[in-house]
Amino acid sequence: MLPAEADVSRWLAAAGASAEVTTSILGVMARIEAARAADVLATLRDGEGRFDMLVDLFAIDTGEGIDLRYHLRALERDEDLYLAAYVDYDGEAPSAWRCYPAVLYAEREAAEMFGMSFVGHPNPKRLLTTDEVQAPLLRKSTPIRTWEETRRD
Amino acid sequence: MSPLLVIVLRTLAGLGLLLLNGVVLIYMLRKVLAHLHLRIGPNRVGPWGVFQTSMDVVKLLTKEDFRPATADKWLFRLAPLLIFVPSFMAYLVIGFSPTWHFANLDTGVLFVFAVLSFVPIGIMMAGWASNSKWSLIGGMRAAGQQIAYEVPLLLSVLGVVMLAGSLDLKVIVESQAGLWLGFLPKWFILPQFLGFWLFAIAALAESNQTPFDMSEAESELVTGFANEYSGMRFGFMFLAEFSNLFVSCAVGTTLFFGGWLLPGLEHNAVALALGPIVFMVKVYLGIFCMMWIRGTLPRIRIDQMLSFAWKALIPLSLAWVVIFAVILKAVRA
Amino acid sequence: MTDDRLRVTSEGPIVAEGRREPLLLPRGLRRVPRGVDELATEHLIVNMGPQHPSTHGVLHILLELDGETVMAAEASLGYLHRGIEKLAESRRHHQVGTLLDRADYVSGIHTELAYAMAVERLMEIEVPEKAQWLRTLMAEINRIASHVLFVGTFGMDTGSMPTFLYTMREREALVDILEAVTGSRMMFNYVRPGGVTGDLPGGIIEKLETFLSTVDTYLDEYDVLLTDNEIFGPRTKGVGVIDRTTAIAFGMTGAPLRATGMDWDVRKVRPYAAYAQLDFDVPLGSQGDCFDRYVVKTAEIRQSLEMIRQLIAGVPEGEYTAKVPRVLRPPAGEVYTAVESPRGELGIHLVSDGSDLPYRMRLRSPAYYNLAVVDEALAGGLIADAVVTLGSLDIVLGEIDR
Amino acid sequence: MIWGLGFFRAMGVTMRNMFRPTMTVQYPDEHLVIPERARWALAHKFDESGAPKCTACLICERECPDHIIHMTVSGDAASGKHIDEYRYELGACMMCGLCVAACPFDAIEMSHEYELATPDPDKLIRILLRDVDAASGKRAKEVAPVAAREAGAPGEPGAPSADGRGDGDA
Repeated sequence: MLPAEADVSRWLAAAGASAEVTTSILGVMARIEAARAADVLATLRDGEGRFDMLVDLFAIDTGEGIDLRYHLRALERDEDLYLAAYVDYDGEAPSAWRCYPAVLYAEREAAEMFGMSFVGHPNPKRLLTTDEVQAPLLRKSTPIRTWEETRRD
Repeated sequence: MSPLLVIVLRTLAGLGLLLLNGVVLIYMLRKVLAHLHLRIGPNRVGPWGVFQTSMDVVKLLTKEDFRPATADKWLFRLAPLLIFVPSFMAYLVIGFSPTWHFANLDTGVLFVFAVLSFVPIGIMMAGWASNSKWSLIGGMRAAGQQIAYEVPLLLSVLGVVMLAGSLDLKVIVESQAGLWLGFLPKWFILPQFLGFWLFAIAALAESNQTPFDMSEAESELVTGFANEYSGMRFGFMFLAEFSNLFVSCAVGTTLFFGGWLLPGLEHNAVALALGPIVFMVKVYLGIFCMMWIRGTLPRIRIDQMLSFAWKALIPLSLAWVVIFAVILKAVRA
Repeated sequence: MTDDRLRVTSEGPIVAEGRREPLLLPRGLRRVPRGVDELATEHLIVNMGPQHPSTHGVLHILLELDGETVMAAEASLGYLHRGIEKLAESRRHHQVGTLLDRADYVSGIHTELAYAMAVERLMEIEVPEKAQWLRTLMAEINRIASHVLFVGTFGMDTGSMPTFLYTMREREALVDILEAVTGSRMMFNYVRPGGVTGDLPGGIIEKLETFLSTVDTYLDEYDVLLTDNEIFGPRTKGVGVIDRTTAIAFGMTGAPLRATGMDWDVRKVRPYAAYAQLDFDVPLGSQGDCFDRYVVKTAEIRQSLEMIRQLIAGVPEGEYTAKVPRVLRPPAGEVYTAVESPRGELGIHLVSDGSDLPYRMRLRSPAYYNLAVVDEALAGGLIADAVVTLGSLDIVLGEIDR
Repeated sequence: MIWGLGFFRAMGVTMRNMFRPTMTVQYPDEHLVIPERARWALAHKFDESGAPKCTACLICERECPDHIIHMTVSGDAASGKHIDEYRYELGACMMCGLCVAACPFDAIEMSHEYELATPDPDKLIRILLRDVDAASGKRAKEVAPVAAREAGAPGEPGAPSADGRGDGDA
């Protein structure tokens, strides 16, 4: 079910990306720099790894910056691989729609919800919110009426 | 009484019959569809919901008759009339019994179909005038559909006209009296079996019924050409649709099922009295079948329907007319 | 997939050869250059939705029409966006279930189950066998209720009214059973980390048996009404074809992927709850058109009925929930658990920082990725095809907009 | 099968359904039977003497995800609490039942009252208890002492999982 770490680092080396591969309860995750994300994904898909399906792309706000998660899957071998890429706030990452069209919506949503942008995305409009919404919603800095605030309002 | 008064009274009676028919048919449709679909249908307004449709008519009368600002003023008002009046004129030719008819033209069949061909013009006008994209698409579809199905409709009737030898509805019905081989009624459906099926399919398409209800396909165009209409203008169009239904079934019974004739009794006082009732029962059975089809079948796509008409129905009806003429000649000789 | 079939928008035509310039908002009507011989025809830009009878929810699709044929389509979403992922970050782990019912409101049990499994994997909670049995039974009942709703609305999209009303009869029976067990017809709040909130009350097995005895005849009737119908066939066969490479490229899962012949069902590939002990097969299609998606879903209903019969046969004993601390505080870490919801693979990617509130919860929603292909699938067909293709993808907007 | 037969078989199905009983429940005249576990509006439980079983411990107020229960309580645990007002925003309640699961004294329940539609919005805010003495603190359900929370975490949300059984061994 899990790809061997050695294979993963070999495939990533083939893509010329320096990556530290870790295995956790989630599975095998490789941390790469965001700038190289598009080419790494291309080689992982077309290369020997044959991760032909991108299950999900989303972002996590880690307090200092935005952590992208690419969840790839090789359908024949039923193996999952996670790529993590760090982008700072209002930063940008290369769009990967050429090799995984599935990211078309996911990138627009991640850009809109976390205040970043994807270079080369063909249709970089907002996906879920309208223009009146200025603050990037899913950032930890954007407040929500937390449980504590409502305890005694 | 002066002939002018007679004419006026007959037209008013025709209008009254049309409105009554419309009310009864709408109620019947809602009840039939309901019970076909395990539902109950209107049952609150009056006993078994009988006054539901008349209350609907009152509602339509009192509702605001709204016209969108960007709509084409005159065409918007003219369209419902151009849809309603032809189906009302077609009423006047139908013969309910040997003596009961509003006007008996010796070219009855031709008159009905000529008048009914105004309806697609009205629908296209409604679609265009309401200046909304969906209505325009609905109007265009209706035009394409009704023109495509006008031809097989007329061709399928030719067979009957050949058998009866005249276009007059009264003569057609009378020539269906009597029995073949002792028990078979001389209705034209027996010799004209294929002609009847062609007529049925074409009539379904003419009156915009499922599976041909392309112009007001609920799941695509909401109500198609009648999108922007409200109040009594919409009421006229709705009523016209149902009177078209009645007219096509009435013409179908006169041509194929021997109008007001019962196989058993001919030409005596009872037949004259029972005539209209027998006729109405036959027509309402035909209408029930159309509603039954409406509650069952899915909808054909517009291009499939047009290719079905031009590639299948018209060649078939042409061939049938020719073959039947040859057979008739041989039999008659 | 890097052939130029999929060069999208601003750098060139969207997809198929027939496509000209892409559809970008806002845009005026484009005129075809008035060549000497060419008629000056304009493309009609039409809004299908968000208030439209066949968009299955608040979905707004911009269609660029040339006459009746759809040249370009673009979905604009967000009408049902409630910020479920943001809300989840201020809720305790056992309260997140109430949010997730409202994401995919037609199959709430699957979403709750995915989240509960995520927390259980993080905290290594061992769920008792009776709880797994209950979860599987409720998930399959919920799946049939959702598939039956699909059959009804898909029939309605092609114009056949009766199927919709007959399927309501099935759905009503199933939803009553769900209400009796969980307490609510659609917003179940039934599956919690550690197990479920209640055992089967009395009489449920009998109710299920009466339902199972009559449902097969009704399913055969739907086949007569739709599958073998001479009008339904041409309306759906060869319409909205999505081949395997496109489906995989767009991350589609569930019936649209299995309709292309790809054997991928999370219940088989990564069994969870009690699916390992059940034997059922995964129906597959071949062309990946609307008809195959419909046939795959109706076959799945029959498989689910088979599973329920096997489940009812052997009712295990035991507790319906594990001993779970009142305040769940999973250790820091990340986990992804996937469930086969009626629309496809529904996954919860849970990031926990050790506190009792989830740090980040990502709902991988199948309909979100099944819908992304709409720009490709609708191009080239007629409006009637667009409606049927959209219906065949069986999307639920609550899950797409979150 | 020959081409045209599908139509007639389909019409046969709809005709068969014409003779089957209708499934409509005519609502104002007939009522659906509500299953025992159905959750609708919130309601208090009263003991034999008519006093509410609620001990004003505010756990349900903290447990509700949408914060729609607001209680104003006077007096303190020693001299017996007095509930001035138990305000319940019915309009905002999603009937999830988390408060009932969390209540350690089994004082509230999700009633079967489902005809809640009212034209005027004021009826959507219900005062379930007004000016009543809270019950004394004896526990209807044996619940382990709430695990002490580290500093900085808000209050102590007593949220037993299913039906209050939980022994706090986080």
